Amino acid sequence: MIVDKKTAQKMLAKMMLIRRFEERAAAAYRDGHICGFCHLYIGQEAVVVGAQESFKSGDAVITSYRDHAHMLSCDMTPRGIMAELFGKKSGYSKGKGGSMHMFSIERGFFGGHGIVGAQVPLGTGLALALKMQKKDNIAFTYFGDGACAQGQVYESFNMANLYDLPVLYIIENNGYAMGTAARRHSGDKALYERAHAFDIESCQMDGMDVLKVQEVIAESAEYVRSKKRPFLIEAQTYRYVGHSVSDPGNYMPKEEKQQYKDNDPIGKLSSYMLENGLSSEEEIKAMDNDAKASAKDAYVFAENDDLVSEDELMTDIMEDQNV
Amino acid sequence: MIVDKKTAQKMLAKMMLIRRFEERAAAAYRDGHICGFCHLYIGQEAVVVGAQESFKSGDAVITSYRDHAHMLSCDMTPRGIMAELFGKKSGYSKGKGGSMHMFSIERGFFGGHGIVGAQVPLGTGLALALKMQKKDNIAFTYFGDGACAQGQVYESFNMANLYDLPVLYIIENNGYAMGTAARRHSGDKALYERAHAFDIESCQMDGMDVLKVQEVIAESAEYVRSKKRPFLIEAQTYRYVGHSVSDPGNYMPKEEKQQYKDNDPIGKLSSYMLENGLSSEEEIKAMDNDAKASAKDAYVFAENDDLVSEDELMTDIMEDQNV
Amino acid sequence: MSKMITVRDALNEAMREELQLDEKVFLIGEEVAEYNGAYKISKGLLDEFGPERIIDTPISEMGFAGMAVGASFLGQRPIVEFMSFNFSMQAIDQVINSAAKTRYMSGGQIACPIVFRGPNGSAARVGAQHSQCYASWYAHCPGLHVLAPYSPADAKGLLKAAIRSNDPIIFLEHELLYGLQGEVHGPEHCEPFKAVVEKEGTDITITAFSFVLGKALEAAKILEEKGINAEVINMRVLRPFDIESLTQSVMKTNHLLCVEEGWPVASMASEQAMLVMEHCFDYLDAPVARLCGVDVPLPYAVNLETLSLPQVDDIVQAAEKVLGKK
Amino acid sequence: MSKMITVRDALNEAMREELQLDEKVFLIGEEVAEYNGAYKISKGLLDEFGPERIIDTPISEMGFAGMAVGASFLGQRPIVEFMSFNFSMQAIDQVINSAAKTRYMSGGQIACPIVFRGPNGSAARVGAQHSQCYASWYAHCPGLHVLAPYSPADAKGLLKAAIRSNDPIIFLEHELLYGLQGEVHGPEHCEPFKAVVEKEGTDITITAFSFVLGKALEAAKILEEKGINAEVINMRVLRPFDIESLTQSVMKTNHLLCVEEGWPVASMASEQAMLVMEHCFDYLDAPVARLCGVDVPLPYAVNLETLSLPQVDDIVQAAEKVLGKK
Ligand SMILES: Cc1ncc(C[n+]2csc(CCOP(=O)(O)OP(=O)(O)O)c2C)c(N)n1
Ligand SMILES: Cc1ncc(C[n+]2csc(CCOP(=O)(O)OP(=O)(O)O)c2C)c(N)n1
Ligand SMILES: [Mg+2]
Ligand SMILES: [Mg+2]
Repeated sequence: MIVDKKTAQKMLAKMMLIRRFEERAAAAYRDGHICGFCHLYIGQEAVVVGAQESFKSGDAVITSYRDHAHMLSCDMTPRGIMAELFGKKSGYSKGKGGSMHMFSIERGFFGGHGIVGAQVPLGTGLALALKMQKKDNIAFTYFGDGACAQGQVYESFNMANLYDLPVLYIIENNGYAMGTAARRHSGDKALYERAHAFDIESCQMDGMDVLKVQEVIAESAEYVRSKKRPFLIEAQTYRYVGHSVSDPGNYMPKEEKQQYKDNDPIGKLSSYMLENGLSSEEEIKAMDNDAKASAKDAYVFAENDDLVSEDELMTDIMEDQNV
Repeated sequence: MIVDKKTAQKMLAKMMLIRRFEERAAAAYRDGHICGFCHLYIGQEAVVVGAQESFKSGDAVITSYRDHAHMLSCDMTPRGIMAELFGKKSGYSKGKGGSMHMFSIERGFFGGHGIVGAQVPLGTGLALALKMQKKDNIAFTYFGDGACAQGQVYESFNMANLYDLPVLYIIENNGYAMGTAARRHSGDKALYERAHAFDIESCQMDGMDVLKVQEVIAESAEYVRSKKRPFLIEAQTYRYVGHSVSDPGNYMPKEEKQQYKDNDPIGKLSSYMLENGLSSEEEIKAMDNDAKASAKDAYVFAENDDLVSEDELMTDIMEDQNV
Repeated sequence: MSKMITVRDALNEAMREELQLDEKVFLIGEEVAEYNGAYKISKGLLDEFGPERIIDTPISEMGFAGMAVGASFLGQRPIVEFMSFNFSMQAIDQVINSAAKTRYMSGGQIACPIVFRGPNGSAARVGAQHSQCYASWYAHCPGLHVLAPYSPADAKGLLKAAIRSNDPIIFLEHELLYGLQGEVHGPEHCEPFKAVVEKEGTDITITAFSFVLGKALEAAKILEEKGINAEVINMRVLRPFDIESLTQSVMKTNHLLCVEEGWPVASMASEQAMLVMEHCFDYLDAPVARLCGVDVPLPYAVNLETLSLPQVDDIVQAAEKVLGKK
Repeated sequence: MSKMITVRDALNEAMREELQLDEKVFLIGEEVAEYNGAYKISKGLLDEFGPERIIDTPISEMGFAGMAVGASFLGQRPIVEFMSFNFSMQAIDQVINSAAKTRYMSGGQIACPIVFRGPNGSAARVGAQHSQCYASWYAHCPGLHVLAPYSPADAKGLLKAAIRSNDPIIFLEHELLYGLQGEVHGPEHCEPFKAVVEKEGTDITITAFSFVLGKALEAAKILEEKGINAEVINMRVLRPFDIESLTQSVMKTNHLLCVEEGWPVASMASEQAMLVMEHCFDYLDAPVARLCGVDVPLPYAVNLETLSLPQVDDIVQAAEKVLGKK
């Protein structure tokens, strides 16, 4: 596990940005600026941030509705994301999509999908396109432990194996699908083993330790890129908050939650950096202040942004309105 | 492998009946009496016939569209089945269902389903009902190698494991899904191993040897019945004919087909019985003549049967036409 | 009727009573047991009936819908909760091919006594993938009853009847109605599968179902003030469609406006235009009109969302237009 | 136009030409490659374009439909063959939620240039699970174009236009039309997404699409002998619906009969009744009538199957009834 100062700082800053952004989003929800669903990533930051180090230009990322962090990891702007959460015109989807439906072709982010599991065939298809286009790129396809109960996931594994597709499947096992603990929806066997049934190699990793994540994903992304074969990683992680902003998450035992919090990815990397002289207390504090400032800036921007024009109601449905 | 004379004769007779019935069905198709799809089981007889010995009153059987043999194995009448194939009123569905859609609650046969894979959740549900009704019964759920590419199969496995359902899954791996060889739709790993990913025990068996089948299924049915747990068997078998009557099956290599024919389940059991003094040549010949006679009788019966009355067009849609 | 309760509690009561009455009834779906339902419709049922009858599932819509249908073939009486009917698209092959068609395909031998229920249509700002109305899709298909309750009385009485029916039933609830208050009947009462005239009137018939019925009733009040006496029909039974209630009303008012939350093309509104053609064309004094959800995937932005769905004012204006007053 | 070919060959030619023109186009589905298609629509394409562009899939409709949609997000142009549109029910969540809605949900950023094609509706005696018509379901949903060709010229010209479109397209073929002969245009020609008047007439408009259009044309001949001059419109574009062609004709003939193979409730016929209400009600001399498939899961028995689907005589009689001659 070797990580240079720059990388460590970059990862810490991104994790802080995600954390502060999500906290702001929660506040904006309480303030009535955000409505409907709003799924926060607090506690899981190490997964996407560890992965982002393996992202190369031209790669594709796709995930579920719990997507703000993935967008930030693709360097999409906090302003654009927050404006979308507010349903405003500078949002990534002009306010038409909302929290669960944002995209950025420029940044390689292909959503944001509200139907559990649906992004898995889609991500497999992104990999198919990359293969057809003879690119040296791969498709990062994220999904939850709950999504592992979707049959389309196994249909995808089978095809990724048959067609040798460059897709990196990342299960974000945060222990719960809404209120259902993983063992109640998937039994006792580890999820990563399911890949083997379809001849796909896989492994499990501690998803709370960004340095570990970064290392494991670097290796597996390299495997996918060079071997042109699928690979699956199960990240064991945790969300400190409920499923969506409106869920109090009472089903999560206090001690369990505390265990994970004691293992907080941001705290852990901070300590590591301090211990190894990669940053001072002040630097870390300053980074966090930057994160807070960005999140606040996004909030203010979104608040002041306009609603999309009513003329836009019927645009963007189809390209050929009349052929 | 111990089998008494009576059982051996019963199994041989049933395999012969299936073979002769299917040959008659093919003839009836050529004669224009049967239309649409007609999927024959010729070559695969050992599977259902080996299984029938483990069937107990109150058990449930469900399968795909390749279902004539399964019905015969449930002791549904050749006449009723053939009449349905002809679309006549004495058919099991009064002619409304056709080849792919027949049922007999009395005989424990729950279809006959035309959508590949759909019978797997349905069969899992039969097992759920048997469990809820606290019966000592199990649900035999058959599906093809091609159906293993359906996500709903894995959704079912997962639930059968979670809920401890008494379901015996039987993959009839006849090497092809229509024109697609099993390795082209499912890769190199054996299909039975997929059960393990969902914590279900499983095994593979030679599906051309009825004595072996009978033994393996007896054991696994007993496991399901006593442990109240799912189990999966992959039967390796072969269809000598095309997918449906209209498919010439040119994709099946001659030598491959010949290999299986050399291993024909009827021939094999006949030889065994002769060698072990369980039947004489004449007895076996007579059994085959009986099978031919039954199949012919079914044909003649169906030919002479009436079409269902036109008044029946709008019956059997719903029970409560008006509540 | 006596008690005032919410639609949420009415649904809960209907299930509880039927679970008590018939041990073959069970409830299955995501989060229905330990979480008491994503929208708390099944609150307390796990405690009362235990995990064998109130069953949490993995996120496997096609699988658990098919499993429930299979159980119904053997005489069990499943209630399948889709957390949202949007997710029923994943299971729709099992709903149509396995549930709706099997009685017919078996020549009447196999019954499939099953209820598929859950919120349908829009909620508040949940975006395009969580807001579709499936009324016209399901109503299109023979072999099903399709119900869309509005009030607590509808919800309780129709759900009880649905659970007792030996046919597959699509039971379309609406998230924005769960909190609506109203009176309900006691444990014996089932509602007939018929429409209900919610407000009598003479000038124009307004039909609506589910959430937008409330808007139609509000609109009728405004129209009243404007001297227009609208008859408002709660089209809570979409299949088999209650043609008689529709035609009787149109024969009286000679005008029809169909209000619907879902998209316009090949909708329940379209169907009603055809039914009027078939049954009471000569009674029309003006063409049948529809006011449907706008033909667009539902946008998230508050202004666009509001524009996309039939609002009270839109209904008032549409009614006036039918009557040639605008 | 010059060559006489079958619909089967017309579809094949359309795909071949577009595969040649644009290397982003690929074909994916069950049995499309080595088997040359279950109905031989893709005959020879594997040989010409190789396994990277003509891709056999496992029986994983939801999976491969979703995979194709994903590939289209990155600029590939998939043609997805459903061996039958009945199996599209398994994939319908991906078709509607991922393909049809994404352009809108992304504020116009993500295009989904994809064609879903295959036989739709009845064939000969294939029973209820293999005979459903999905026209009105797909036409209901914004974000899609829905096409239903009849002739080889339709098939070729519309499929080429569909493949070139940057929108998701539902392309409903019909097994019983694959052998139909007719002339087709050369490789440059695309058909516009508009209806076609197949036979001009003055007394009544008969609209139909796909297989039953042939029956409508036959019926028109018989009507001609009876002194009734029917106009027959090939409603090959179901979304966006060609309202202009419909209304122009009805304004001329003042009578409308909608023929459709699918079930009646919330059908394309229902939609046309509503469109007439909206656009040319005053021109009607009689109520719009529909002749649809009977409201029943399609039976296998030959006598019942025949009764279930619109036949030539039924059309003749229905037209006469509209005209008050029966
Ligand atoms: C097909 C489908 N079924 C149900 C839902 C409702 N739902 C949204 S998120 C969710 C839980 C998903 O859990 P998981 O995959 O573990 O992801 P996490 O939320 O933990 O990130 C459910 C049931 C849905 N959106 N789509
Ligand atoms: C969902 C679905 N997709 C496609 C088909 C068309 N189809 C019918 S049978 C079949 C092959 C099935 O192969 P397998 O499961 O191996 O069973 P077998 O025919 O060999 O008994 C296909 C593709 C279908 N009926 N249902
Ligand atoms: Mg989770
Ligand atoms: Mg097979």
